[in-house]
Amino acid sequence: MSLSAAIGQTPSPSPVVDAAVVRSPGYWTGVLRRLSRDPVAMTALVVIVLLLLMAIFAPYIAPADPSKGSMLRRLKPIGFPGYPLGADELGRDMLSRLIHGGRLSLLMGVTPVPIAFVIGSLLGITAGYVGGLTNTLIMRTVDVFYAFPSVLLAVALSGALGAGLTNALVSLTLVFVPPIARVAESVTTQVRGLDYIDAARASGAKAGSIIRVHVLGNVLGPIFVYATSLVSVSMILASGLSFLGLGVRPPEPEWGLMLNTLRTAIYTQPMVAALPGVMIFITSIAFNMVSDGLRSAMDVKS
Amino acid sequence: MIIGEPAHLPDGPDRGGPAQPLLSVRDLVKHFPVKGKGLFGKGAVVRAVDGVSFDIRKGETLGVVGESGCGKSTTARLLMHLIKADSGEMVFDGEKVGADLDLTAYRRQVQMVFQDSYASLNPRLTIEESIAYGPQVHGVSAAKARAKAHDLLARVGLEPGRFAGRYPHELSGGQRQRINIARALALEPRLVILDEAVSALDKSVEAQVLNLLQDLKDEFGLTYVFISHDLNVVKFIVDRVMVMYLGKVAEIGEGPAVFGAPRHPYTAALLASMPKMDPDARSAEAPLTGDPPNPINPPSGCRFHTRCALAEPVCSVQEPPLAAMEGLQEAACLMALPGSGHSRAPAPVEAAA
Amino acid sequence: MTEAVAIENLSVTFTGGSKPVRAVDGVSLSLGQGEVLALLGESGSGKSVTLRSLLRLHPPKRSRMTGSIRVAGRDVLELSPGELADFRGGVVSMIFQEPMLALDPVYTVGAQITEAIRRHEKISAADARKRALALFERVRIPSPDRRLDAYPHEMSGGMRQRAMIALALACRPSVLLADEPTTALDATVQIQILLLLRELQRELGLSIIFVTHDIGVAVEIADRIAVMYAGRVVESGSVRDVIRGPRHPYTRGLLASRVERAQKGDRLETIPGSPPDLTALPPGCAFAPRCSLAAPQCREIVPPLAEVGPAHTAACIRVAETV
Amino acid sequence: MLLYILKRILYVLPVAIGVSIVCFLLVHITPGDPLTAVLPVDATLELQQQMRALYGFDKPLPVQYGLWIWRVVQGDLGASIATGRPVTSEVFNAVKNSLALAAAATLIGFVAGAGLGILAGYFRGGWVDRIASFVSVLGVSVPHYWLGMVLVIIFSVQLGWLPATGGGPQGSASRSWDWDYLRFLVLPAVTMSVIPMGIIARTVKALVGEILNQEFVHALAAKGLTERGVFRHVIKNAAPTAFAVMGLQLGYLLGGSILIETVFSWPGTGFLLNAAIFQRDLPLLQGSILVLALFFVFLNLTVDILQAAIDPRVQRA
Amino acid sequence: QGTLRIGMTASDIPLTTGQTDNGGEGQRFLGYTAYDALVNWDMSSATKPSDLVPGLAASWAVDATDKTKWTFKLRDGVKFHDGSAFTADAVVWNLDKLLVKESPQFDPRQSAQGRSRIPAVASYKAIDPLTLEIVTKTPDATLPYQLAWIMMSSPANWEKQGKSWDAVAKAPSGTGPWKIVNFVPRERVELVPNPDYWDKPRVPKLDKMVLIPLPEANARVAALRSGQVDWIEAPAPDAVASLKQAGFSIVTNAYPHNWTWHLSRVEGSPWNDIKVRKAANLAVDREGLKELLSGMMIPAEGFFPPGHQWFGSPKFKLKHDVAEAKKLMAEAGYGPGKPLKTKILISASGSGQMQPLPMNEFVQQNLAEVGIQIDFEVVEWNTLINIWRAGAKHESSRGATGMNYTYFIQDPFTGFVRHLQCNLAPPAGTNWGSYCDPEMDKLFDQVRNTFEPKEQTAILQKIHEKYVDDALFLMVTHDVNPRAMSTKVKGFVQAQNWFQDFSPITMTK
Ligand SMILES: Nc1ncnc2c1ncn2[C@@H]1O[C@H](COP(=O)(O)OP(=O)(O)OP(=O)(O)O)[C@@H](O)[C@H]1O
Ligand SMILES: Nc1ncnc2c1ncn2[C@@H]1O[C@H](COP(=O)(O)OP(=O)(O)OP(=O)(O)O)[C@@H](O)[C@H]1O
Ligand SMILES: [Mg+2]
Ligand SMILES: [Mg+2]
Repeated sequence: MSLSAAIGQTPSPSPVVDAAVVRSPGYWTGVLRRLSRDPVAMTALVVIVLLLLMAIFAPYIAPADPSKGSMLRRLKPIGFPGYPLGADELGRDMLSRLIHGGRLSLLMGVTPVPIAFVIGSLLGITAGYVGGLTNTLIMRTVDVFYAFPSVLLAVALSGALGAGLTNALVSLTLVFVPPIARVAESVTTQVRGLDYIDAARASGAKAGSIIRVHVLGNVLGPIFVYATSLVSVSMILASGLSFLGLGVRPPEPEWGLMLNTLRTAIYTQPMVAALPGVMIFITSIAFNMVSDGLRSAMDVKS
Repeated sequence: MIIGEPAHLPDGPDRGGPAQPLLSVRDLVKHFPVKGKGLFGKGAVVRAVDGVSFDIRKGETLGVVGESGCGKSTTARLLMHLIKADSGEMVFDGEKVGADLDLTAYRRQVQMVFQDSYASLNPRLTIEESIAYGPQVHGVSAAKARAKAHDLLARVGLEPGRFAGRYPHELSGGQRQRINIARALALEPRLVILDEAVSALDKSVEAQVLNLLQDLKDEFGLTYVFISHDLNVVKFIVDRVMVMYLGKVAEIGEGPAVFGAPRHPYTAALLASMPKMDPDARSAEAPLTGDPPNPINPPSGCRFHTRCALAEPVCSVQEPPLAAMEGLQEAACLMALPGSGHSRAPAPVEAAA
Repeated sequence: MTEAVAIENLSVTFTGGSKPVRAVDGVSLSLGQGEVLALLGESGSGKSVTLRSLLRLHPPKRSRMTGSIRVAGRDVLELSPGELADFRGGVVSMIFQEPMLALDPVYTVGAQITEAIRRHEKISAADARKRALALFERVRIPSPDRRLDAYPHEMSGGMRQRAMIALALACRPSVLLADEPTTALDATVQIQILLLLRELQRELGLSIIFVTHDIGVAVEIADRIAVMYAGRVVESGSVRDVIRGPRHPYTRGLLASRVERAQKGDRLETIPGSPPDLTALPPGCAFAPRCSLAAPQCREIVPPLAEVGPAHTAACIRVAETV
Repeated sequence: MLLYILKRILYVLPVAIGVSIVCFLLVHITPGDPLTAVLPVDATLELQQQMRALYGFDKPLPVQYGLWIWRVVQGDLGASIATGRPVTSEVFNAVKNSLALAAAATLIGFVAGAGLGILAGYFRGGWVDRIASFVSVLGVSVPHYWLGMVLVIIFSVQLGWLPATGGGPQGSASRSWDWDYLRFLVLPAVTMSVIPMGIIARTVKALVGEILNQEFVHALAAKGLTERGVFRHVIKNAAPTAFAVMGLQLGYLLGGSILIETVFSWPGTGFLLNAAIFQRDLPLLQGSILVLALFFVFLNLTVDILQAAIDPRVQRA
Repeated sequence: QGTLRIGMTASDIPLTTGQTDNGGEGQRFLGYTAYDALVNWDMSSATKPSDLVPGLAASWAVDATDKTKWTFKLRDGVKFHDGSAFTADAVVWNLDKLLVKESPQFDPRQSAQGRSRIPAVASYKAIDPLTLEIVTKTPDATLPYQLAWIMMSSPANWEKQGKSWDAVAKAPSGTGPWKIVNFVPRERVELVPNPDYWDKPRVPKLDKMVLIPLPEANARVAALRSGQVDWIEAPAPDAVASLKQAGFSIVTNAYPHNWTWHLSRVEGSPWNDIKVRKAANLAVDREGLKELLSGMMIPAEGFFPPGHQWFGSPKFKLKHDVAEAKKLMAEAGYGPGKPLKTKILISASGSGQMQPLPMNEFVQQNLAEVGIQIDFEVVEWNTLINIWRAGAKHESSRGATGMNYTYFIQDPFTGFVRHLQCNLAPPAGTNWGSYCDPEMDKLFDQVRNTFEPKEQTAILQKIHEKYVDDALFLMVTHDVNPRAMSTKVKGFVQAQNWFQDFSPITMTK
C-alpha cells in the first residue's frame, strides 16, 4: 500500500514547489476585519483620527491665532459672534486654542506610551525569555517602580525634575515602562512555555532567532493591546500634570493647562471653562473604546 | 536519504554500527523545585525523573508507558535537552552528548513531536514556514527550505498547494499532528521522540497517523521513542517497552515479553486495567486501588509498595534495583531480585564468575 | 422494560456564532429502566450536546432545541423554570469529564453536596452532612469525614471524580448522565471508576447514559451502544451486536481501525478523511465523503435508522451490503 | 499560612528597599547641587552644615543612602524646608486625611462598581450590560480633576448643598464623624470614586463573565440550583479577586490623590505634595513619596495575604 | 461677637512665632494681630493714607547731636499673652533673635524674614526696663518705618516651650489684640481676643477669627459662596461680578503696592539695555490688563501709584505704544528674525500677587508682540520670596533675568532703597537684580540724612523720576486690594495699607 493511500489523502504526484500555494489571510488581517465590524470601536477610531488630523493641521484649521488675545473679548460665552466656542480669560479664541491644544495634549498624552512600549517590551521580553537571574534582576527593578502608584510616580518625578514638557514626557514614560514590562514578561514567560518554542529550541535555533521568529509575533499583540489601554490613562495623567502646573508652561495651549487657567472662570463661563476637560474626556474615551475593541477583536474566541 | 537534496544537511555519522545503542541514558535525574514551598534554602522537590537508565537501539521503537505524572514527558525533554538534567549522562552513538557531541549537532539528529498538536505550532506562522524554520536555522537557504517543506508536506499526505499557506488553526487535529511530524523530519533526524503524539487524536485519525509513522520509519530508517499511556497503542507499535512509575523505571524489555509476561506487579496491574474489548469478559475487579502517590514525597523503598497487592514489609525499606532477567527483560521488583528478602524472590544464585 | 428516557427526533442548533451550528440533528434514542447506554463517537459528533439536552443545559438565548425528550413520563422541553430546577439533580443528574472544572473551587466538596441535598429536600444541615458522609463512604473515599471539608483542588483526580459521583447521586436520581467521566483519568483509576459506576447502577437501579469515544470503555460499562456521527445516531444496538456485527460503515471502520485487534507491524485499516464541518454539513449522509460504499444517492438523502436485527438499527442505505 | 505570610514579607523587603532608593535619589535627579535643593535659599551656614551632615552630601552615594535610611528607619524624615516642621508628623497628619478620603472613595467605588459589574456580567449582551459597561468606561476615562470642578459648580456653587473645599468646619485635626464633617467628604470622595468604580465594574464584569463560562456553573445548574443559587456561587468566586482589586485601588487613590486634593483643598498627602513641589521642599517631597509608596507596597502585601486567607484556590504553602 | 472665617491666599498658615513669612499677608494676619511692633501702623481710616503711630514704644527721638543714636521709651504695663511683662530686655532679646546667630533664641526662619527689614540697625541696648537705645550704621531717618516690621514675641514663652521655636509655633505668645489658639498646620488657625490688650479701643469685638489658607482663587470663591468662610482675600476678578450679584460685598481701596517685573541687572542680562527696558514698558497694554481684572487695578504710570506725593514728574510716559517699542527693540539690535528670549520667575499665587498666572500670561503676550519672548518658571510664592532674597546671581534663580514681584512700597526704604542700593545686593539685602548706580546711591544717602520732611519729599520725587525715566522696572500695575465678604461682616474699615485692623469687626447673625 502506498504511503498516500494509507493516509487517505491524494497528494500531487510530484512535490509541487511554490506556484500554487494559497496563503491564508494572516492573523492581523482577521483582527482588523473583526475590528472593522465593531461599530463602537470604529466610531472611536474615527474620533481619534479626526483629533490627530486636527492637531496636525491645527494652523490650517484654526480660525484664529491661538495666542492672540483681546481684553475686550475675554470670557465670552459659547456662540459669541466670531468665537464659536467662546473666548478664554485672555480673550483668545477657545476653538482655536482647543484645536492647537490638541497638539501638545496628544503629544504629551500619546508619546509616552509608544516609547514605554518599546522599552517595556524590550525589558519584559528579555526577562521572560532569558529567565533566571536576568529575569530576577530586571523584574525586581521593575517591581520597585511598579510599587509606586502611577500618579504618584509621575508627580514625584516631574516634581523633582521640575516642570516642563520634556520632564513631563520623561516622567510619564517612566510611569508606563513598569506595567508594560510586567505584561511583556508574563506573556513571554507564558509563550516560552509553549511547545512550539520547545520545538524551535529542539531544532537547534539560537535564542535571537527564536525570539524574532517565534516569540515576538506572539507576544507583541497582547502587549500592544495592553499598551493601547494605557493611552487613555496617559492622556488623563499628562493633562493632570499640566493641570498641576508640572507639564506644559503657559502660554502654550494645552488642554490640561487651559483647564487650570480657566478654573477662575467657572463662575462666569462654566461652559467655556469646562471645554478643555471635555476634550480630554473625549480623547480618553475614544482611546479606551478602541483599546476595548482591539482586545475583543484579538480574542480568537469571539 | 530520500527527502530533498541530501547535500544540504550532512548526515550524522553512523559510528558504532547496529550493535551500538543509538542513545544510551545513564542515571538521569531531574528534580523540580516546588513553587511556593520552602522559605530558606532548599525546599521540597518533585522527583519527576529519579535515576533512569536505558538504551535506545538503532532502528527500534522504544515505548514508554506509565501513569500521568510518572515522568514520561520529563524524560523526553531531558533526552531532547530542552531542560537540563540535574545529573546523569547521555551517549549518542558513542559520543557523549554535551562533551563529544555539541548540542546543535545532537539536536539535528534527535527531534520531537509533542502531544498538543496546536500548542506545538506557532500560530503566527504558516505551516510551510514552521516546517522550513528548522533547516533554515541550520543554514539551508530559504528557497531550498521551502522546497523541502513542500516535499515533506506531500510525504505526510498534505497537498502542499492547498496546505502550505495555511495557519495552524485552519487545520484539524490530525492534520496538525502530521505537520508536527513533517517538521520533526525536516532536519533529517535519526531519533524521533513522540510524546503522546497520537493521544489527543480521534480513534479514526489515530490509526491514520500510526500508519504514517510506521511508513516514515521504514522509509527513513528512523528510531522512535514512543511515549503513551495507551497500552494498546504501545503494544501495537513498539519493539521494546519501558514502564515507568513515579520517576523510576519499573520494567523494561521486549514488547511481547513484557506484555505477555510482566515481571513487575505494576506492569501487570496496568495491563489488567485496560478495558476489555469483549462484552462477555468484562473486568470484575480493579487490579489496583487508589491513585498514584504524590511525586513530591514518593514512598520509601519500592515506590509501588503502597498499592502493591504483593508487598511485604521489606518492600517499604529496600529500593529494588533494575534486575536483569532472561530475554533481556529487566524489572525493578524485589520479587525479581534474587535474595532480596521478599518471600517470592528467587533464591540467590551464586555468581558464576 | 419501561422506558426511562425517550428522545424523539431531537435537534439542537447553536445560533451564537456567525453561522448556526447544528450540533445534533434528529437524534432519537431510548433508554430502559436500569439500562446503561453508551454514546460512542468521535470528537464533535454531538455526544455531549445530546447529553446536556436532557437537562436543558444549553444557553437558552443561543440555542434552539426541537423534538421531544421524555424522562419518567415528563417532557423535558416543556418544563417550567421551577420544574426544571427540581428535575435537574432530582430526577436526572450528571457527572462531568473534568471534575476539577465541574466543582466550584471555592466551596468544600461537602458543602457542595449538602447544598444539592438541601436544594431538593427539606432537611437540616447536619442531616444533609450525614447523607453526604454516607455517600462518600458509598463511593469509597478513604477518610470520608476529613475529605468532606476538603476543597476540590486538594484532592487527587480519582478522588475528585468519586466526589463528583457522590454529588450526582446525592438526591437519588433515577437517571445518571456521564460525560466521559474517565477520560481524564489514568488507566488504573479509570477501571476503578467504571467498576464503581457499574456497581452503583446495579444496586440503585440507575439508568445511565455514558458518553465516551473509547470503545473499550463502552464495552466495559454499557448494555447498549449508540454510535453518533456528525450529530446523528448512525447505529445503535446491544453491545454484543454492535461490537461483533457492526452494520454501519462508520462503525465498521471504527472497529476495524482499532489497534487492539491489529498485530504488531500490521498496517491498520483506516477511515480516510476527517470528520465534517458542522456548519456546512453535506446534504445526504454525512459519512458519505469518507465512505467506501458511498453511492450517488447517499449524497442526496439522509438515510433513516433502519432495523437490521432485534433492537439493532443502522442508518445506511447500503446496509444490506455490510453483513 | 504563617510561612506564607513570612515569605510574602521577605519577598516585599527588597521592593521596599528599592522604593526607598528611588525616593532617596529623587533629591539627586533634581537639577543643580543637591544641597541647594534641600536648603532654604537663605540658609544659614549652620543650617547648611546641619543639612550636609544629615544628608552627608560629601560622602559617596551609598553611604549617604545608608545614613539617610538609618534615620528613616528611626522615623526621622528630616524637616520641611518651608515650615521647619518635622516631615514625619506633617506626612502622617496628611495621611490620616487622605486615608479617610481614599477609603470613602474606594467604598463608594466598590459598591457602585461591583453593582454595575454584576449587572453587566449577569445580563451579558443585553442593554443593561451595554449601559453598565458604558458607565464603567466613562469612569475610567473621565479626567477626574475636571469632574471635581464640574461637581463643585453644580453642588456647591449652583445648588449650595455641599461645601466646596476643605477638610471640615474645624479643620481636619478635630474631625468627628458627624454630618458636619462628612459633608466635606462627599464631593471629593464621589469625584475620586469614579476611577475605582470603572475599574472594579470592568473587573467584576470580566470575572462574572469568565466564571459563568466555567464548567462548574453548568454543574451547579445540573444539580438543580436556580439562577439565584448559581449566582451566589458566582459571587463567592468573584469576591476574592474583586476585593483584591479594591484593596489595590485604595492604594492607588491614596497615592494619586494629588489632583483631587488640589481641586478640593483637602488637607491630605496630595495637598502636601503639591505644596512640597511648588515650594521645592525636597525633604517634604521625598518623605511624603516614601511614605505613600511604602504604604502602597505594604497594602499590596496585606491584600495578598488577605486574599490568600479568604480564597481557597490560592496556594498557601 | 460672632466668628469671622477668612480665606487667605497663602498655601499654608504663615509662621506664628512672631516674624511671619508669606509676605504682607502673613504680617497682616499673624503679625499685627497677635503681635505688636515698637512702632505700629495707624489702620483706623479708609480715606487717608495710613501713617505710623506709637506701638510698644510710647515715644522715640533721635539724638540731636549724634543722628545715629535713637532712644525709645517703651509703653508701661504691657503684658505678653503668657502673662510675662514686656520690657526693653525683651526687645533686645527679639532683635537678637533676628540678628545674632550666636544667641540661643536665634531663629533662622524668623531671621530670614526680619533681618532685611532693619538694615539700619547697628546695635541696641536696654538702658532701663522701659528705655531702649538703638544705634544705626549711618544716620537714617527711616528707622521707625523699619522697626514697624519687627514683631515682639515673648521670651518667657520661648523658655516655657522648651526653647524650641517649633513648640512655640503651636503655642505662641505676643502682645497683640489677638491670641493664637488651635493651630492646625496647613489647614487653619484660630485667633481669640486678648481682653487685656493695652490699647483698649482695639480689643476685638469678635468671639473668634479663623484663618484658612485657600491658595486657589477659585476655591476661595467657592468657599465663600458655599458659606464655608465669610471673607476672602483677592477673589478671582472674573468672579467679582457674580459675587456681587450673589449679594456679597466687594471691598477695595488703594494701598502702597505695585506689581512689577523686577529686572536683573547682572552681567549678561538683556535688561541692561535701557532701550529694551523702555520697549518692554511701552509694550504692556495696561488698559487691556485692567479689563482682564474686571477693573480691579490701577494702571501703573510709575513705580508709585499716580498721585502719590513722591511721584514727581517723570518724562518717560508709560503708555501702550507698540510701534515705538518695536522701534526701540530694533535699535537695541532685535527684530522679527531675532527675538529676545529670556526667562522670568513667577509664582502661581501669593500675597499681593493678584492673579499672577493670567496677568503674566497677558504681559507675556504683549511682550511677544514687540519681539520679547518670555519663558516662565512657575514657583510657589514662598520660594519666590526666597529666590528674591537670594538674588539673580544665585543658583536658585535658575538663570532667570526677571521676576514678577509685588512690592510693599510704604516708606523710603521699602519703596526705593532696598531695591536698588548698591550695597544691598544679595546676600546683604534685597536688591535682587544687583543694580548699582552711584548716582542713585547718592540720592539714597540724601534721603537718610534729611530729617526735614519737605526736603526729603523733594529728593524722593527725584528718585522716583529716575526710577521711571530709566525704566528700571517693568512697571505694570497697582492693586486695589479687593476682598469679598458676606454681608454679615460689619464694621470693617479697609485702611490704605497692606495691613488691616480686625478689631472693630462684628458679625451679624
Ligand atoms: N516544569 C516543571 N516544574 C515543576 N514540576 C514539573 C515540571 N514539569 C513536570 N513536573 C512534574 O514532574 C512530574 C512528572 O511530569 P511529566 O510531565 O514528566 O509526567 P508524564 O509522565 O509526562 O505525565 P502525563 O502523562 O500527565 O503527561 C509531575 O508530577 C509534574 O507535575
Ligand atoms: N454552546 C455551544 N455553542 C456553539 N457550538 C457548540 C456549543 N456546544 C457544542 N457546540 C458544538 O457542537 C458540536 C458537538 O459538540 P459536542 O460537545 O456534543 O461533541 P462531543 O461529541 O461531545 O465531542 P468530544 O468528544 O470532543 O467531547 C461541536 O462542533 C461543538 O463545537
Ligand atoms: Mg506527559
Ligand atoms: Mg463531549
